[in-house]
Amino acid sequence: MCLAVPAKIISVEDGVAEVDLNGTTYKASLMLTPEAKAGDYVLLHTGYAIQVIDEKDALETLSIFKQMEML
Amino acid sequence: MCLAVPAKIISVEDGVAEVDLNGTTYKASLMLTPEAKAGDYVLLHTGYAIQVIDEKDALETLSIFKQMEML
Amino acid sequence: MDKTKILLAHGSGGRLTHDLITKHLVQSLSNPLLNKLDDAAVFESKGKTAFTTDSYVVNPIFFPGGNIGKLAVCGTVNDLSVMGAIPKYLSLAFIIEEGLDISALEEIIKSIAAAAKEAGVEIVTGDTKVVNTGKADKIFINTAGVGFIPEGLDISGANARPDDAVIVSGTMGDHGIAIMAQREGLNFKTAVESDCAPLNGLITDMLKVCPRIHVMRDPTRGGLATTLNEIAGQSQVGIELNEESIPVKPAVGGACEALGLDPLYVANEGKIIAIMPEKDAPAVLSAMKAHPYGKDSAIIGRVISPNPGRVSIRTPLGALRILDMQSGELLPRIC
Amino acid sequence: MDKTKILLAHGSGGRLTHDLITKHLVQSLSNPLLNKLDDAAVFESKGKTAFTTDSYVVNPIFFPGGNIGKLAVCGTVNDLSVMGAIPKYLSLAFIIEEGLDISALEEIIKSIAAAAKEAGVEIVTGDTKVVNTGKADKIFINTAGVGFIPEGLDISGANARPDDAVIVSGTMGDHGIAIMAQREGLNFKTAVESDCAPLNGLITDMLKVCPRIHVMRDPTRGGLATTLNEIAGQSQVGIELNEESIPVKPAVGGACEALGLDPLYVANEGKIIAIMPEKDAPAVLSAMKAHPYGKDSAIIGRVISPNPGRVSIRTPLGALRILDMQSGELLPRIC
Amino acid sequence: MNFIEEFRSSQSGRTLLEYINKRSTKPARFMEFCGGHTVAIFRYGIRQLLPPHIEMLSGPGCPVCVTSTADLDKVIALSRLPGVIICSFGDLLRVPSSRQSLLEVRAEGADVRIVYSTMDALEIARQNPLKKVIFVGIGFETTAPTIAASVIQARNQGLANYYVMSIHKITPPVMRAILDAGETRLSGIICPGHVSSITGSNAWEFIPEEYHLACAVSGFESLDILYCVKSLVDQVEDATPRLDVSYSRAVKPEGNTAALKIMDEVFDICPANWRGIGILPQSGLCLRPEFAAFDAEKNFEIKLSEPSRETPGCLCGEIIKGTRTPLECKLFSKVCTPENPVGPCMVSSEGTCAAYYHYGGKLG
Amino acid sequence: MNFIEEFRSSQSGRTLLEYINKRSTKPARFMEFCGGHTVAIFRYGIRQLLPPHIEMLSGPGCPVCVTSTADLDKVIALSRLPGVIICSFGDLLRVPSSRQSLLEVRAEGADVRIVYSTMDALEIARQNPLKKVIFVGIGFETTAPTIAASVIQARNQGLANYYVMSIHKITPPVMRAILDAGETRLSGIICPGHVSSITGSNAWEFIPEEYHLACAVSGFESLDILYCVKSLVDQVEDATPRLDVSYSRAVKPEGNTAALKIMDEVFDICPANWRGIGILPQSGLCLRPEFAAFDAEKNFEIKLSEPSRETPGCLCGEIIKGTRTPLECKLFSKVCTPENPVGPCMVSSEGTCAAYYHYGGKLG
Ligand code: SF4
Ligand code: SF4
Ligand SMILES: [Mg+2]
Ligand SMILES: [Mg+2]
Ligand SMILES: [Mg+2]
Ligand SMILES: [Mg+2]
Ligand SMILES: [Mg+2]
Ligand SMILES: [Mg+2]
Ligand SMILES: [Mg+2]
Ligand SMILES: [Mg+2]
Ligand SMILES: [Mg+2]
Ligand SMILES: [Mg+2]
Repeated sequence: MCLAVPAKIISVEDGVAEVDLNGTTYKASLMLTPEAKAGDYVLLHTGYAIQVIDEKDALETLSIFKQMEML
Repeated sequence: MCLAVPAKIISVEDGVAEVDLNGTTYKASLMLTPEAKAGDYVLLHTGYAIQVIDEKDALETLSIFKQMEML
Repeated sequence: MDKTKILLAHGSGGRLTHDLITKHLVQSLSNPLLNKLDDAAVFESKGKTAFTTDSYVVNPIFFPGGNIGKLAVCGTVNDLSVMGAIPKYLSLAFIIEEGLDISALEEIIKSIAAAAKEAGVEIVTGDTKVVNTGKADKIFINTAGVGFIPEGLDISGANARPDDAVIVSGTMGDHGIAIMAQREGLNFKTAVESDCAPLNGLITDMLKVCPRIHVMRDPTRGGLATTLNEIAGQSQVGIELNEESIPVKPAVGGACEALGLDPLYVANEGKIIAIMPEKDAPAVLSAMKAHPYGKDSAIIGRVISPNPGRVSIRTPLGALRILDMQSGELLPRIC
Repeated sequence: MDKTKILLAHGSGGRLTHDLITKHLVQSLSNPLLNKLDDAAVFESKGKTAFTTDSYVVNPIFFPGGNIGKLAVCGTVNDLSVMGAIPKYLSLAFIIEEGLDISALEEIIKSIAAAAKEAGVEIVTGDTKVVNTGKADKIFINTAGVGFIPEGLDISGANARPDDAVIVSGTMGDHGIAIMAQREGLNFKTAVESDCAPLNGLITDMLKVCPRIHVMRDPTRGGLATTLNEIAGQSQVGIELNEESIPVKPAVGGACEALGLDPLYVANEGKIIAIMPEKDAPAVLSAMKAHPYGKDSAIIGRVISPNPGRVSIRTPLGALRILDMQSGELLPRIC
Repeated sequence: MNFIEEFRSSQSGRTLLEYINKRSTKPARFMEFCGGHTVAIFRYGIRQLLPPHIEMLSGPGCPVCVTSTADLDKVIALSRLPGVIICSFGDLLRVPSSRQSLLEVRAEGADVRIVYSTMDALEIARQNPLKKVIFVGIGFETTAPTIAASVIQARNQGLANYYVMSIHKITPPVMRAILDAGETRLSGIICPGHVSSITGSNAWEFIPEEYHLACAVSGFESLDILYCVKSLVDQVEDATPRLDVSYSRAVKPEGNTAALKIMDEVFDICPANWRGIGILPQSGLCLRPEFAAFDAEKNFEIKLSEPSRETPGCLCGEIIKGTRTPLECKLFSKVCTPENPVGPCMVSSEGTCAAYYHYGGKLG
Repeated sequence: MNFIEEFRSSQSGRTLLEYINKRSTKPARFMEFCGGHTVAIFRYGIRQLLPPHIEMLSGPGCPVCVTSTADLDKVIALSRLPGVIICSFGDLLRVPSSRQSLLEVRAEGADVRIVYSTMDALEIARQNPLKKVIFVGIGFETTAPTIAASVIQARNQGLANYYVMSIHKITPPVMRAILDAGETRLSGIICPGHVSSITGSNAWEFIPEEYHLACAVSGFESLDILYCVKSLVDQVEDATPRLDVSYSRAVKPEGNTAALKIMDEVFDICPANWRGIGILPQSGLCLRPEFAAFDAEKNFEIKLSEPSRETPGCLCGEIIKGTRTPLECKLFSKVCTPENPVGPCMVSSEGTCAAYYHYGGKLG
C-alpha cells in the first residue's frame, strides 16, 4: 500500500495542490504536508502529498553515484 | 382504457382466478366479481374480472343473427 | 477457487479472457478457422457475397423455444438466406454484464454450437467484452455473417412487382408473444414457443423450385406489417393482404386480444415473407409446406400497382384499410 | 415536438427506427450497398478474404483523440489490416441506452463516416437496438469487417520464427491512459490523447517494402505484453524484449507510475506489432517511420527459440525477467 | 364458444350490413362515444361499408385524449421527484404534456414503469419498500374500480408506499355536456360497452328520455357494432328513440354492483378538467378523505415550473366533442404523427386522430 | 530533474552492482520488509545481478498479504448489507476471504467501488446521501494518515454517512516479532521507504541497537535499492551494523510530524491480527472513541455466517515471515495463480508469490 511517486506542485488552492509528473497532473491534498508550496516536489500517495522531497539530499545522493562512477 | 376480453375461469385461488383465452392464461382478480366461479367466462380488464359473461344472452344474440341470415 | 460468475477480468484481455476464449468458446465451436485465434479469420471466397449483422438484446435471455444464443445464430443466418445466400461464416461478439453465471454462458454457447451445426455455418471470429454490473443486461450478442449467392438469383426488397404473390411461411407473432409471456409484470402464461429457427434449409428448397423469387425477408421486429411496408417502400408498389388468410395461432391471438396488440406487428424469428410471380406461387407454396419450418405457409396477398409504398388489408367484412408501419414501442395497452 | 433523446421506440423496428436509419445513418454513411437497406449487403469478392468483429464498450464514449465511433471503425480496420487484408466493407451495429442525446449519436456517426473515409472502407450493413435506461452504458458499438488479402502474403500470429525482429509502430499505452484520465474518481489530467487511428495505410507501406512480414497484431486490451504472449503461444517461440527500446511517452509513464500500472499492459488503439526476418527489419522500420502513424516506430526485441510461449524482457540493468500476460482487470493500485 | 370468434362471423356481418343498407333511408349522424369503438370501426373497415348517408362521429370516449395538459403536467412533475416510481398503463406514456411525455422523462432517468394491472403496481410497491410508488389512475368507470380495488388492497395489506394520482373521469356528465352544446346535431349514440358493464345500461336512459336520441350499448366485435348500428338505424327509421343493448351478454341494466360499491367506497365525485371541454362539475373521481394516505395529490408537493399550455393548432378539443374530424386539422399526418404526436388524440391507440392515421389513410 | 529518471540510470546502476559484487565476500541474507521493494527488486531484475551468496528474502510488508481472513470476512459481510457502498483501493478487491473476494460479491450485485483516494470516497458519500459509504482502511503508516485525514474531513464537513473499517497495521511491532522468532537468520534489513517517510527513520534504530543487524531505509528506484544493498554489504563486510538512510530525499529522522499528528488524533493503537503470524499487541490502528460515529465496526452489525478459515496448503504465513519462498509452496503457479489466487500473497500486486509468478518464472 506504499506506492508513492514524486510530483511537482504547480499550484495550490484550498489546501489541494495540482501536481505534475511528466506532463500528467494530479490533485494532491496538502493536509499531511501543510508546509508544501508551489515548485516543491512532493511524494504523492493516494491523492495526498505525504512528504516534501528534499532536493538537496537528492543531489547529494546523485553526486555520490557520480563519484563512484568516476572511481 | 376500456379494452376487455372474454376469458374462461379455469381455477380460483385466494380470490384470484386463472383465466384462459385460446390457450393463453392470465391471472384475474375476482375482487369486482366475487360471484364468478370456475367454468364462467368473465370480462378481463387490467388483471381484474369486471363482469361475468351471460352465456344465455350471448346465445340469444347469436340466434338473432342466424334468424336474420335465414331471411 | 474456480469462478462461477463472469468477472470484469474475463473481459480485460488478459489471461482470464484468454482462458474463457480457449476453454469455453474454441472448445465448443471448434473449427480450423476459429482455432487460429488470429485477429481475423481468413477464407477463400468467390462471386456474389452477402454480409449482414444484428445485435441481440432479448430479455429474458432464456425463453421457451430458445435462448439469446440460438437467436443470434438464426437471425443472422436468416438475414443472409433471405438474400438468396448460402450462409457460411459467422462472427460472434459477446457483451457480458459482470456477474453472469458462467453456467448460463455455457448453455448459450451450447445453443450457438447446435444452431450453427443445424444451419451448416461456422463461427470463425469473435470478441468478448465484460462491463460492470448495471451497465448491460446480462448478455448482449452480436453476430455478423457472410454467405455466398449462387449464380442466377436476384433477390431484394426492391424487386417486388405488381401481380406478384405474397407468401408467409407460417403463423405470425409466436416469438414476440413467447418473449412477452416471460416478462415480469405481464401476468400471462402461454404454451406458445418462440419460432426461432435457421431458415436456410427451407429457403434452399424454395429456390430449387423457383429461382425467380423476387423478394424474401424475415419479419422480425415490427412484425409482418412493418416488414411489408418496408418492401412496399423499397419496391414502390402497393401490397394488398387478405386478413383472413394470415396464419395466427389461437393462443397468440388470445394473448394479443388481452394485451391490445395486433399479431401483425409482433416479432417472428423463424418466418419469412416471400414475394414471387403469381404463377410460381403454387409450386413455392407446396415446397414450403413440405418443409418442417414452412408447414403453415400461406398465400396472404398480392402486389399491386396502386398506392405505391402502402400496404392495405382486406378485412373479413370486405373493407379495405391501411396496414401501417409500427409506430413507437409495442406497448401492452388497456384501451 | 422533435426528439432530442433516443427513446425505446427508436429501436422498436417501426417507423422511428426506420427514420433513424434513413435520416441519420444512411445520409451520413451513404453508399450504394448500404442505401439498399436489404437484409444483407451484396458485393463481389474473390480470393483470400479476412473477416473479423469487435464490440466497443469504451467509457467515456467521447475522449481526447476520438470517440467510440472512430474507435469502432479503426479497431476493425486494424484487425483486418494486420492480417494483410485490404479492408473493404464494415457492418455497424448499435446498442443504445434509452436517453442518449441524439446529438451525441450524430457526432458519433460523423466520426464513423470520417474514419471510414480515411480508411477507405464502406459501412454496408447495420443494426440498431435500444434498451431501457440502466440496461446499457450510453452506447455500445459492434463492427465486423471484410477485407481481401493480396496474393503472396501469409501473416498470422502463428508465424513468428526464431531470429525474427519485433517492431512496434510507436509509443505504448496512449489510448488506455487517455481513457483513464476521463474516468470519474481518478483525479488526474493528461495531455495524452488516444492514438486511435486506422492503420491500413501504414501497413500497406510496410508490405510494399517487405511482403515477407510474418506476424502483425494490434496490441489493444492487455497491451503489448499480453499481445506478445499470445503470439509467443501461437508460434511456440520465445520473445525477448529490450525494455529501454520500448517507446513510452513521458506523460504516459508519469500516469502509470502514480497509478501503479505498467505501460506495457495498457491498451493501444493505433499501434501495431510487426514481426519479420531480421534482415528485413531496417527497411520496414524506415517505411514505418516515414508514415505519420509510425513515426515513433522502434525495434524492441527479437524472437528466440528457448522458452517457447514465454516473453522475457531485458531490464536496463541487464537482467532478464519474465513479461507475463495481464492477469485480472487492470486496476489502479496504490501498493 | 369463446365469445370472440362467434361475434366476428363474416357471414353474419354481411347479413347485418345488407339489412342496414336496405333499411336505412334517412341521413343520420351516429356518434360512437367510446374510443375502443372508434378503433374497432376502423379496424373492421365498417365505415366504408355503411350507406353513404350514415356519418360516424367519434366522441370523447378515450380517457387519454380527454386528459388535460394541466393534469399531465402534474404527473410529469411527480415523476421527477426523487425516490418515486411512477406506474401507469402503456397508453399514457406517449402523451405529451406541456413539454414532455412520460417516455421522455423516463429517457432522462425518471423511474417510469408500464404495468398491465394495478396488481403489478402493488407488487412493485411491495418490492421497493424504500421507494414511493405512484400509480397514475386514468380511465372511466371500466377502469376506476380496478384502481379502487388496489387502494383497498394497499390499505388491507398495510402498504404505506403506494399512492394513486387520480385523473379518473365518469362518462354521463360529458355525454350530457356534448348533447347540451348541441353543436353536432346527432341522430344517435353508440354507448360504451365496457363502461356500461360496470355502470349498467340504465346510466344512459336519459339519452332517449331527455334528448330523444336513438341509442344502443355496443360490444367491440364486428357483429356487436353492426348489430348496434342496425338498432340505431331501426330507431331512426321508425323515429322511436329508445335505449337498446346490443351487448347484453356483458351489460346488465344495473351493471356490476360489487364494482360500483368498491368504486364508491374509495372515490368521491368531484369536478374534472376535460381537454377541449373544460372543467365539468361532478365528472371526475378523487380519493375520499378516508383514503388520503394513498392520495398522491395530498402526499406530494407538486410544483409546476410554468403554466400549462395546450399545443397551438391541435383540434383535439373539437374532435373529442365530435364537431371536427382529424382531416380538418392542418397538422394531421404532416406535423402530427403517432411518432411525433401533437395532441393526445394522435397518441392514444384509441384516439380518433390515431385511428384515422393508422386505418383511415386514403387508398387509391 | 523529476526524481525518477535520475535514480534509474543504468550506468550508475552498473557501477553500484560492480561495487557490490567486488565488496561482498560473506554470505548474507537480506530481508526487504516492504512489498513495494519486493516488486521493484523483481522488476529491475536485481536478484540475478547480485552475488550468488547474497540471498534476498521478502518480509511481511504487503498490507494486503498480512490481512487476516477473519478481517476480510468482516469486509465481505459489510458489503452484503443493504444500502451500503464499499470503497477500497484496487489492491484489496481480488483477495479471497474464507469464501469470496470483493470482486466476486460485486459480481453478485454488491456495490463495491475502487477508489484512488479517500477523497474520492468522501465524494461518493457526498453524492449518495441516502447510502452508507464504508471505506475499507487498509495499509501501514504510509496510508493510515490519509484515512485519518478523510475522517477529519468527514467530521468537519458533517458527512454523517461516511465510515471507516480500519484494518490498518503498524510496522515496527511485526518487524520485532519476526526478529524475535529468529527463524530466518538475517544479516540485514531493507527498511520500508514510504512508511519511513511518515514514521521517520528513527523508528528503526532498534534494529542495529537491539538486534545488531545491518539496516538501511531504501527508496524504490533501481539506484535506491542498489545503494541500500551497497550499504548493507558494507555493514556486513565491516561488521558494523547501523541505521543507514539511502532515501534521504524523502525520509527524515523524525518523519512527517503533521501526518503523525493527524494519525494520532484519529487512531488509537490496538492489537491486530496478522495473517500467518497471529494477533500482535499494539500493532494495529483502530478509531479513537471520539470518532466512533465514523467507525464501521461500531455502526454496523457484522454477522459472519461461519467461522473464518485459512486456505489449506497456502504458505503465505511462512512466506510473510521470510521462512519459506513461494517456490516451496506446492500450489504455486499450478493451483494458485493471479487469476485464481489461493492466498493473498498471490493476489496483491506486491505480494511475494505474485512477484515470483510475474517476474520470477524460470527462464531457459
Ligand atoms: S391531428 Fe394531431 S394536432 Fe391535429 S387534432 Fe389530432 S392530435 Fe391534435
Ligand atoms: S503460491 Fe498461493 S497458496 Fe502458495 S503461498 Fe503463495 S499465495 Fe499461498
Ligand atoms: Mg441484419
Ligand atoms: Mg435480422
Ligand atoms: Mg476482439
Ligand atoms: Mg441487470
Ligand atoms: Mg431481416
Ligand atoms: Mg476482432
Ligand atoms: Mg480488435
Ligand atoms: Mg437488424
Ligand atoms: Mg447509464
Ligand atoms: Mg487485434
